[in-house]
Amino acid sequence: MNSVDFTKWFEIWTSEIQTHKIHLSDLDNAIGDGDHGFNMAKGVAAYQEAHLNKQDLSIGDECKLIGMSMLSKVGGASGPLYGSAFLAMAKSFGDTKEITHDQLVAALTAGVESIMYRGKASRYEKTMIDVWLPVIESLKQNNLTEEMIDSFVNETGPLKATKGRAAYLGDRSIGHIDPGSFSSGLLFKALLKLI
Amino acid sequence: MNSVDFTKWFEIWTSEIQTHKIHLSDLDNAIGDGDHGFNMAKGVAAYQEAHLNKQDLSIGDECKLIGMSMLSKVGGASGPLYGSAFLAMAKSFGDTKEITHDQLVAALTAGVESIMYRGKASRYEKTMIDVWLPVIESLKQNNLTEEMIDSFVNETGPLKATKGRAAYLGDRSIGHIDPGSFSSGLLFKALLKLI
Amino acid sequence: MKKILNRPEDVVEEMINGLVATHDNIVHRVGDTRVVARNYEGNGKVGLVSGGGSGHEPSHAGFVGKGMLSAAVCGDVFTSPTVDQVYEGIKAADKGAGVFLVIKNYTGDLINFTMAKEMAEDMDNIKVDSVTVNDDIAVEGSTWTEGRRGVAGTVLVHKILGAMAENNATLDEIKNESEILINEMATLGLALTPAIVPQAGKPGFELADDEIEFGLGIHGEPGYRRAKLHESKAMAQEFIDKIVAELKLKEGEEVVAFVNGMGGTPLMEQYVFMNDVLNILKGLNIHVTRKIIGNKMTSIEMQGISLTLLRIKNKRWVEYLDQEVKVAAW
Amino acid sequence: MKKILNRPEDVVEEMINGLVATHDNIVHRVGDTRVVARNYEGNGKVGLVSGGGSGHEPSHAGFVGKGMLSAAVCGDVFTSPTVDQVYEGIKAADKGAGVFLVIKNYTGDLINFTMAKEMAEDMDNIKVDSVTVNDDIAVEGSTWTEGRRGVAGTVLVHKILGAMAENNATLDEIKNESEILINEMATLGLALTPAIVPQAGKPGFELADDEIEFGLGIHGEPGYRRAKLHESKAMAQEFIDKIVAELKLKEGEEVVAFVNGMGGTPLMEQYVFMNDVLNILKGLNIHVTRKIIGNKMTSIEMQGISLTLLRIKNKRWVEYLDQEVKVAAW
Ligand SMILES: Nc1ncnc2c1ncn2[C@@H]1O[C@H](COP(=O)(O)OP(=O)(O)O)[C@@H](O)[C@H]1O
Ligand SMILES: Nc1ncnc2c1ncn2[C@@H]1O[C@H](COP(=O)(O)OP(=O)(O)O)[C@@H](O)[C@H]1O
Ligand SMILES: [Mg+2]
Ligand SMILES: [Mg+2]
Ligand SMILES: [Mg+2]
Ligand SMILES: [Mg+2]
Repeated sequence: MNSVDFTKWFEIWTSEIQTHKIHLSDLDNAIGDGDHGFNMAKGVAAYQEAHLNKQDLSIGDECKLIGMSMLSKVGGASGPLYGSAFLAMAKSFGDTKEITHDQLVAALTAGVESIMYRGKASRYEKTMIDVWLPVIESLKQNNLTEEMIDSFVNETGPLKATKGRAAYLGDRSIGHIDPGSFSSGLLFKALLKLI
Repeated sequence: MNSVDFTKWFEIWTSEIQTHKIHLSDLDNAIGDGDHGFNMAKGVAAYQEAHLNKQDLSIGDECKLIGMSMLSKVGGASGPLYGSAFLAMAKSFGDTKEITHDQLVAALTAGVESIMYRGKASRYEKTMIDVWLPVIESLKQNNLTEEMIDSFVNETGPLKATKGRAAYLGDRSIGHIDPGSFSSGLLFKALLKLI
Repeated sequence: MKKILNRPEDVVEEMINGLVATHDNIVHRVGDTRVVARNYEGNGKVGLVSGGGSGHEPSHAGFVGKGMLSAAVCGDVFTSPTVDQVYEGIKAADKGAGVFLVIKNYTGDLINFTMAKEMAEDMDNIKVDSVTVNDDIAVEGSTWTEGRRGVAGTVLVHKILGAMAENNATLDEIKNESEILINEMATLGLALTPAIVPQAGKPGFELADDEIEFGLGIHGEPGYRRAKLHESKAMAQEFIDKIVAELKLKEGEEVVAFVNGMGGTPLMEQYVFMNDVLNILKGLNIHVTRKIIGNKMTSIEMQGISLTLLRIKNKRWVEYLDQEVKVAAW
Repeated sequence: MKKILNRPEDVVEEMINGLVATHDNIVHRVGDTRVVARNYEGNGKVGLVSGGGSGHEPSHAGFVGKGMLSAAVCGDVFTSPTVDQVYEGIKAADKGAGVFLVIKNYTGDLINFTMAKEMAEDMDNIKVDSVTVNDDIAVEGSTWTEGRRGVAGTVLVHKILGAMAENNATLDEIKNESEILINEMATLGLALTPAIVPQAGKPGFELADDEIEFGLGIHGEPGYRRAKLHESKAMAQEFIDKIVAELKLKEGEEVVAFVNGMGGTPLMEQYVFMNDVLNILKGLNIHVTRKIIGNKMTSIEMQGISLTLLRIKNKRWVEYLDQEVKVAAW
């Protein structure tokens, strides 16, 4: 993937986030505090604006730009989690304009590790990790499809949350899709369009 | 009128007040603060209770009892106004068990004068005075009827309030019956049953 | 009606008990009366007594203590206290230099406080004087009517006169200053939602989801205009225009700005409103020497706000406002 | 949504501006950051920093000032502040003796505060330590989950640690005391009506006219039980039963009782509730050494209340609570 496609990835994702803003907040309303859509929209808007003045960024710098936007504009849990994931990816990619499939997998792995480190969470706790990990798994096996991503997102529904704000609901969190998983699903479905 | 009938007067009135409690407050809601029914009910309940332990009171003492009940239990505007009216009547009647029509008129006149002194109000300001004054007038002429009392009460409707809480509404007070006039109407209709 | 209550008829009793138990280092209840008096003696100083209907918490009992009120008399919800209760308040506040009553301009308060004043003068030889606060310019006053209502500005009167009393001003001095003071202030309020008197169990008026009422009284008395909900800036502008005109405030003059929450309006909104007020006054070149904010003269759970401006005619008023107090709610 | 606002997206900016303008004798805004810092320098003392989402006013900026917080970082409504804003707060609070962070136990707050701490340590060599307040026993905690939420008890932590910092306690001493403190307190809350986040424009949950929710979080997170509205006494009893069991409070022990209003609940109801709380504790022979009341850790306009009990394990906590402060809202 070259840097033009890479930038397109974030372009598609960020516009998808704007489109699904209300839906993301509604999901968060059910088991959290109803701001996930607003949080994410604010972060991606900051990225979109910052992007206007930048041209021909390396893939690493592109990741850094979106990471810093999330980190400095979003707040909440998702801001620093997405932020540190993108920053870890930036570090993993480095100053390049073309990446291989393996580099992509390695960077995403660094990203999810950063999320897990910051969020002190692992799989099946009903967080975005439940999308990142299986997506990376499937990417490795080169068989990721949109349907799979949707099912990873939907599979957070039956889980009982043990991390994040939804964890305070205990059993009452069961039956609702995790909002951060939904926004991560959008991220990977956008990626799928370009690889 | 003897003291038994006299006591009956207050008995009827106080039970009428209880019956019309909500209506009185509703009237007050429209142009005041919605408590006239509760205020009056509280006062007459205190009188009814105080009355249980008293027997064979003189007419003056009966007036004093109800006056003190209103004064010490009601608060608001109506409490001290009714209170001081009944106390003035008590003074006018003195320690007697039988009163003439003239004595009744004189006492009511002392009562309304006390209301006017305390409330610094005169006729046509949309207060209870607009019932007391014409009632006393008609009593003097010996032609008071229930219909007349009702019409005195209703005639407060078109007036613009210039005293009491309703005065703060200015023109918006027009078209609503004055709650204190309604409770005074009940007082005089109860009286009519006994003279 | 959704309230944290036991029996509605017990609300004032239980509230007073909760209040004096919470602030037992500052106040106490006088016997089984409805009077909350301060623990601080203040011997030889003028006693300051206020009160009125309950439902305006922290007014008035929250302002009882050293440097402010000597006693507050708590009526039923939105109902003036009775004559004998006010009389008890006056007796509790008398420490030998007379008692000064701060009355809000409502018929009920006026009659009950005046009759109590007469009782204390006649029966106990206590020197009593009073001021009638009428800061609400929503209602036009004239000598032929009730005049204007007393609302949030009363809190500033308590603070300034309370400091004077603490500094050993005489009854006459307090009376004179009070008359100057009340002529230099004006208040306007608005409501977004009504208040519910516990015993009534339903709101005294209704407002549609997008409606507000300008000029509403602190007991839910109707105001001067219904309007669609609009921006904070525009509401602040409307209030300031009217208040500036009423007080004939001129460029370069100094004021105290007091934004008062009606009970259900969160501080978030009060600060946003204050921000607009200060910006507009700055534009008019009117200097805001002191800013006061918070739920001080409330209307139970009503959502709404009021703005009081006080022209600083006497520089000492600022010192009086700044003077230390020991009360629950200043 | 009925609020006194301009554009919903500007609410935090305008609120902060209104707040620092109102209390300009106590606090200021640090540049164009979301940090409200105190004017008092406190050189050589540990700086105390708190913060979190906005919408809890007067928390946290209302507690900034001498004797309490050095700085408060204001996030968007109900959203933890960002890493760089917390970092600015730490820098503003550092007066040479290190900075102590009071974090409420929410994933977002924890991550942002922790990352900011690392930044300040790495880039500026500031010694930073922290405590994570988790007083809300509505949600069961276990080491495998998020544990319990931080709610109103945080205000007591601010007051006690703030007094310690003012009295020149070291960072380690504050850290040690903080860990003891948070283990001695427990809070439960309930809501009658929801809060509306301005940008969302609609409530996060619905409650029927006669329904309340027990154990609700300060951001409207669902609680442990829905119930029909019942008497204040019964609600107080339910809270006290649970808190007493959790803290294993025994006869003769001393506590601080803190009744906190959620923003839309008038003081009238808070006092009624406090009255019930004190009566029940008296019956249990648990001594209430200090009582604290008011809207301190709110949830915008939510109607509701919370009760915090703090066992007085260290007598000095009472002195710390009593110690003079210069803040807007204590
Ligand atoms: N500890 C955690 N580890 C990983 N992801 C988490 C964690 N906590 C929360 N999340 C993710 O963040 C999402 C919530 O984000 P958001 O609503 O923006 O923040 P907040 O919960 O602070 O309001 C959740 O749906 C979940 O996917
Ligand atoms: N100045 C006055 N003179 C005579 N009657 C008055 C005056 N002010 C009020 N009233 C009477 O009192 C009634 C209101 O009583 P109430 O509602 O119990 O007291 P409040 O107005 O204090 O709530 C009015 O309807 C009116 O008849
Ligand atoms: Mg959220
Ligand atoms: Mg009335
Ligand atoms: Mg009344
Ligand atoms: Mg959030």
